[in-house]
Amino acid sequence: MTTTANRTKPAARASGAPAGVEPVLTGVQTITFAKALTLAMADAMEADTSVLVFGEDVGTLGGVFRVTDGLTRRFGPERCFDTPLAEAGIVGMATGMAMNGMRPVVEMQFDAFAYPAFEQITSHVAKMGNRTRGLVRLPMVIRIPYAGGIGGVEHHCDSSEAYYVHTPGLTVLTPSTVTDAYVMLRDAIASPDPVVFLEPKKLYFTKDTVDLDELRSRYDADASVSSSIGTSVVAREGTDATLIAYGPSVSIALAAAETAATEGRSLQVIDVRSLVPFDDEGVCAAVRSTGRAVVIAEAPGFASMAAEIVARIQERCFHSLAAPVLRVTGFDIPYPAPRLEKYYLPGVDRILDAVDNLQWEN
Amino acid sequence: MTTTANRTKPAARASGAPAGVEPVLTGVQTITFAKALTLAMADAMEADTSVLVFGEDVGTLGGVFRVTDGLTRRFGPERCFDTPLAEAGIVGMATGMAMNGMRPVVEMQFDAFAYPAFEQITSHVAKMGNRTRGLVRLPMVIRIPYAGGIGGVEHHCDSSEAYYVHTPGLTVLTPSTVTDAYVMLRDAIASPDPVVFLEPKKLYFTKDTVDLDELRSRYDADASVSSSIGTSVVAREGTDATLIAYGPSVSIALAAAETAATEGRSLQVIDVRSLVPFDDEGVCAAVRSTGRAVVIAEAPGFASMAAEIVARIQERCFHSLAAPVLRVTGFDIPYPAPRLEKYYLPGVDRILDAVDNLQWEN
Amino acid sequence: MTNHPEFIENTANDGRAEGNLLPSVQPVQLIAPEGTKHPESATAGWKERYALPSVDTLLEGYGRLVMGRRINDQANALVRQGRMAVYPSSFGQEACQVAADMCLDQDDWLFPTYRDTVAILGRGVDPLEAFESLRGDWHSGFDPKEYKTALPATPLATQLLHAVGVAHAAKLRGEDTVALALCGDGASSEGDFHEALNFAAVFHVPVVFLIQNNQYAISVPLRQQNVAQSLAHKAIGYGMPGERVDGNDLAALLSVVGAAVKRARDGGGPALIEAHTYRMESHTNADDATRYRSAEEVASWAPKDPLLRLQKYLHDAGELSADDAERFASDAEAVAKILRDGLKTETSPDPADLFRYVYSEPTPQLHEQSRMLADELASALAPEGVSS
Amino acid sequence: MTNHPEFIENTANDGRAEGNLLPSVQPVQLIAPEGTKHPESATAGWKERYALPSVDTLLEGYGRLVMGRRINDQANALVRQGRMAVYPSSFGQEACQVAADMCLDQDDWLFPTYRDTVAILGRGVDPLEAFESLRGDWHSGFDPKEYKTALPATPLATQLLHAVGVAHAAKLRGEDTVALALCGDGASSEGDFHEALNFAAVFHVPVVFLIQNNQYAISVPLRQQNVAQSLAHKAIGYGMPGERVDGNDLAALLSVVGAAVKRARDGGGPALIEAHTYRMESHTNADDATRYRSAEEVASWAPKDPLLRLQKYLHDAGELSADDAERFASDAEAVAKILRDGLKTETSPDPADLFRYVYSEPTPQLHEQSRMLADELASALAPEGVSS
Ligand SMILES: Cc1ncc(C[n+]2csc(CCOP(=O)(O)OP(=O)(O)O)c2C)c(N)n1
Ligand SMILES: Cc1ncc(C[n+]2csc(CCOP(=O)(O)OP(=O)(O)O)c2C)c(N)n1
Ligand SMILES: [Mg+2]
Ligand SMILES: [Mg+2]
Repeated sequence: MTTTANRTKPAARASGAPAGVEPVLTGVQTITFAKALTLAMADAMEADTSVLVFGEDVGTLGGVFRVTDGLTRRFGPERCFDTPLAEAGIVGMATGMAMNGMRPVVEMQFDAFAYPAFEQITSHVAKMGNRTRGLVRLPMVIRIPYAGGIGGVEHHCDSSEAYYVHTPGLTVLTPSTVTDAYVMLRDAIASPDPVVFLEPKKLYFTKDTVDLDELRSRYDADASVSSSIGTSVVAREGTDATLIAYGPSVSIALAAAETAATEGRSLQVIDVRSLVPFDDEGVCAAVRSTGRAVVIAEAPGFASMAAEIVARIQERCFHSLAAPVLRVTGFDIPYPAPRLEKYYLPGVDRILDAVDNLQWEN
Repeated sequence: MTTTANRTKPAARASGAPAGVEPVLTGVQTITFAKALTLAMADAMEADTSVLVFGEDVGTLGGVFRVTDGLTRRFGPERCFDTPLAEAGIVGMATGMAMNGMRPVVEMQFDAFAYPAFEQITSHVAKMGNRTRGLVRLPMVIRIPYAGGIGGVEHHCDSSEAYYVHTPGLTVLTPSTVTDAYVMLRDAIASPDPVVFLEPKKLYFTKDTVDLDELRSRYDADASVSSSIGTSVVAREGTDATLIAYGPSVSIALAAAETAATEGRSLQVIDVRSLVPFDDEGVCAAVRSTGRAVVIAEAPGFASMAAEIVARIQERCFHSLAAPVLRVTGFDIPYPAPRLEKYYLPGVDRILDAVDNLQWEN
Repeated sequence: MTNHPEFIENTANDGRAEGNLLPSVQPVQLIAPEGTKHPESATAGWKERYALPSVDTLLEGYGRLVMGRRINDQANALVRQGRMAVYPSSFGQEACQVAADMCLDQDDWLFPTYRDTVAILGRGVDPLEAFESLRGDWHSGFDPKEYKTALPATPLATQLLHAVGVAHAAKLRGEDTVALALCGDGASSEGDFHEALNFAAVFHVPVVFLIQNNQYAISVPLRQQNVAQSLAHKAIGYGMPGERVDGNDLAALLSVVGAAVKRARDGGGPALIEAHTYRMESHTNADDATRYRSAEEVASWAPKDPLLRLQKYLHDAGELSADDAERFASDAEAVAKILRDGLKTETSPDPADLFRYVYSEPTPQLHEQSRMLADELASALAPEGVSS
Repeated sequence: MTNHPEFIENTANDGRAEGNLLPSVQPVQLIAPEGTKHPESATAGWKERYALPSVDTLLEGYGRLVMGRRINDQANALVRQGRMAVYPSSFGQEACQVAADMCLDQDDWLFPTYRDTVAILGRGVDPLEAFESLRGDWHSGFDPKEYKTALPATPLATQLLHAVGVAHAAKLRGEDTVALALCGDGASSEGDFHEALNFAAVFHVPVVFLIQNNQYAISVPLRQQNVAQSLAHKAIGYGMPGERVDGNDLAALLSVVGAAVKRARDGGGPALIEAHTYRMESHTNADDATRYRSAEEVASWAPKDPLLRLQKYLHDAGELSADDAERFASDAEAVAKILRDGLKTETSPDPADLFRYVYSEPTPQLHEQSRMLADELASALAPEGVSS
């Protein structure tokens, strides 16, 4: 489907927009994952003037991945702007702004470049609500492009989710579809709590066709809508075993399930998407329904989100399990150089090998 | 046993020491955990002039926990010195020193105050050996007093091990006995790889009687001794179930085993002590011998070291397990204020409750 | 709008355009340690515009110093009696905190550190609320938004960035809020200090950074922390004015900090002020300052005491009436009594609170953990042998 | 030993003791863009001691500029041909890197960034080893210790602290090693920049910090990064001298950087130098600079080109023989050919390397994972249906 049909539709909200501002997209559109994120920010900024976007190169350039493209042109340099090059500065300033009535959405340029902000994130952002007994909540979003699969050089491909999910007080989300990119980022911005929003880099330029009006109507309605936060989704139905994945690994899990189907094995795929809070109920129900599970994640496996999922499942579903819960994760090594990443990344074969190892004979 | 008997013994190595320098302790001595650490550094500095100690308040003051007490007096302000107040600075400078022939041992004053150094630790210290294909190894130790149980205020009681164990390239050690304090710190300093050395604060002033000459002989011998790195120890024998703990939780696990014994249950206690590399063999052998396991750790449980241990055990020992592996960990909340910490810390009762839940009827 | 108007007149004639961002050649002092005004010997090179505050202002300040001293004394006593876990004393440094409070309006924001209890009470915070964290019941006891006073920051220099954010938000909304952030000499070495000053300068936001240079970061003396001529010299590297001031001279502090706050409020942007003072007591009660500094050094600072100095000045000027003195003392005693009585009362923090505030709504996991703890506590209370 | 000897003579008469730490009033320039020496109009206020280097030195420098330009051109071509994943070009900035190399002895250490490939090759690093990381085979290809050249740093400003550590270690051993650390204008905003300068100053170690201010951090122009008069003005806040220099004038760079290196080697401590230059191309091949800067702006920098400037100067002075010019060109072409040929060759990085170097000895876990991958690869190679 092309977008031509909708191009002519008058974009009501864009009337009177300053020169150079693109008309607001409406209706059914084929858009990239990146564009869905842009739209989520734009719509949130439109709806609430306290929403601000800032970070390195997010203004004039529109971000190195163009995720903030057009926001400065549309909302002006006071609402979407570049900062000096200092990540603790960005997160620390955002913290102060959130203390004082704003809803900042900040971008860390790449996963490993959020590390300078670690103290601000861990000791302040995560703790503020708790230490003030809820008197100061920090409605802020820290967007982090993460993970690999793009042939990036070192420090540009870390799967850093474990650091955040282990830190109480942070909500940690990671969408894997174009729709979720929009919905979950809006939910993140709407959340009264700080959200670390992890964007799988390799998905930025994937596309899907979505009905924007329908997506928006969730947020335009005054009734409080149920948030995606804390919920997992069944990305594919299946009965023999459950693949549990999130972010960049969901598409690999789906591909594995597709291949398995041709071999006569029915694999269910769960997209965790909300790492914290974790959907124990949904994930456990899925695993109980099949009795076998493989957890898939790109990050090194040791003391990771995948380890947590394994631990939880075996604690909660022990007697439903026909086999140990296995993991297919990144190795416990630094992310490899571009020409070696293919050996590192969980792939279809490795997942199917793990499925084969789920002790089908026993 | 008191130390009086040895006080008069001539301290050979201290002859000619500058004024104010204490005589070197030898023979059998009752010393604190903190003192064992001091002795380990002093002995390493004596043996190798490239060993340096620096950090905040480690010189004149001897550290806020007095762990470096006397090192500046004995080795001079070029070998043990105070730095400006900047943790990334400390770790970053140590990195450069290690690149250029030194073996720095740096102190972070408290767990949460290592966070400003997170980027240096994660993106450089951990990765240098790998990124240079082993051409540049960083023989450095980052000492971090960690965990709670001392009635400390916020930011002074974090159990931060998960951040380090998840980062490939770091060796992560945590002693729980006076002997291990000495042995493991010497092993850490001797290691060609960077070590994050986690010191349970609440153990600093616990005491034990040790034969220093014997401990030292391990390191004086020219034969290469087997390192404590990568090895766990059986802290108590037992047959009914295995308690797996490390650092500050070992003594609680031992106390729980003691109580359980009076109730007729024989609990084995494993002190992991080397978090990375992890002793799969030792831990799995222990669990297989009892068929039941509880993992105990002070840190929030979510995506933690404890989660990893649970995941590994169920992956490797699934068919030896009579029950799910359970965890007794800190809650998924920021470390509490002093007067609430007793509710947070894993205690004997909570451990025994978990043991009771190991499905003894099934 | 220029970057730095009036604040910078009459600096030493440095012949360079940017020299006006450098601090005065000597720390600004308006009342000498002896309580005398403008000692001839030290005025050279000062910025002319720092005028002595009015007598009323000085009297108010004096009252606040009396209060501050009493708070420090009382808190120390409570620690000795075991009623409080820890207290970082600011005995000897009270003038900086008092000046910070007096130069701010109610709608301005203060960002204190762990050492700034006097400033926090000076903002109107209920004394017992302010002491709740020191007593160990919770991490904080007051509402930062109600008092426009952030919780005292422990991770050093981190709060400076929050001050920039608060000021930036206010500026974007067109409010004329000023944020004043306190930090120590040691904290100036942290990366966050640098990033905060730079962000404040680049976004031209109304923040006043006030360094209480008390010569030590725990045991580390300033010369091992920094070898610049002064900490105020850092300002020029951010394109903002820097100033140094006698931190034990409340009059000078009020004048210098007041000018910076006014300038910030008028759209002049941020400024950096270094106040020279001294921590007369140990870092906290857990510290032993005799390990790293001599009794002589400490004694040499006693005659520079901010409270005695202003007392002498006001007394000599005939402005401190017996009535005023008595009122100040009894006001201070009233607060001390609140602290004594309050900290005598047994409190029992609710363990269920552990799970209540981590998120706006507790997660399912926290609900589960909360229930587990509640069950544990219930069964611990249940009579032996009876389990629910 | 004083903190800052000779380096600081003849600064603008600022009337303040510390003013000698401030940079010259104008960036130091010895050869004007037109290739002429010492333009009368711009010399005022310069530090007199910056003398024009010898003709031999300038000739060597010119040769290195030719080499640097050729490397940039060749690398860009290789990226266009898909032989290399990414190249951060330093076209237009070569003089800074050449000066860094020329001012260091073999035993000194260089700390480059991702943009400093020219400087890395100038240290004698084998061209293919230097390009291994850009090609994506491994994170690095050369031995930092052999060339006393750190791997190019990606996390901004972090390498400045490593430079301090290397220099500190050398100083403790009594060696006279100097470390020179490069960084960009953007990197100066990071906390690590601040901590590195302060550590260097406090420990008084021989480090020269050389900022290549190319006016942009990717798309962010300097004025949104910093509003100080210059980045060199930051030096005074650390108690070290700062200097600014025309970064496209190799003669000035050699003089200023050379003086700082000599001073550091002689025990004078660290210094900060800001070189004004311009990145003529996009940030990397993945960037599109037209999104954030105008063609006019870029064009305005073309006449200031460092290579053409020195060529013109040497030519006009009759010092650039046809022989020399030809030798420089063919030397440069030889390196370009090594790159072309080398990057044409297919390499196949060994997957087992992934596990080999993480620790000195692979952990049991890594052995296990390595075996798993080996098995996987073996079975992928095994004929269909046959499993081992
Ligand atoms: C990031 C960080 N590192 C270390 C500490 C531990 N610490 C607490 S106070 C202190 C000294 C601070 O000195 P200074 O900034 O001069 O303030 P002062 O205590 O003198 O008021 C240190 C090292 C901390 N709180 N935060
Ligand atoms: C800590 C960190 N944050 C962000 C980045 C992403 N990044 C790479 S280069 C760059 C701009 C650097 O600008 P500057 O320091 O001026 O150097 P230049 O590229 O102009 O040579 C950015 C933001 C990074 N590499 N490291
Ligand atoms: Mg101090
Ligand atoms: Mg730049």
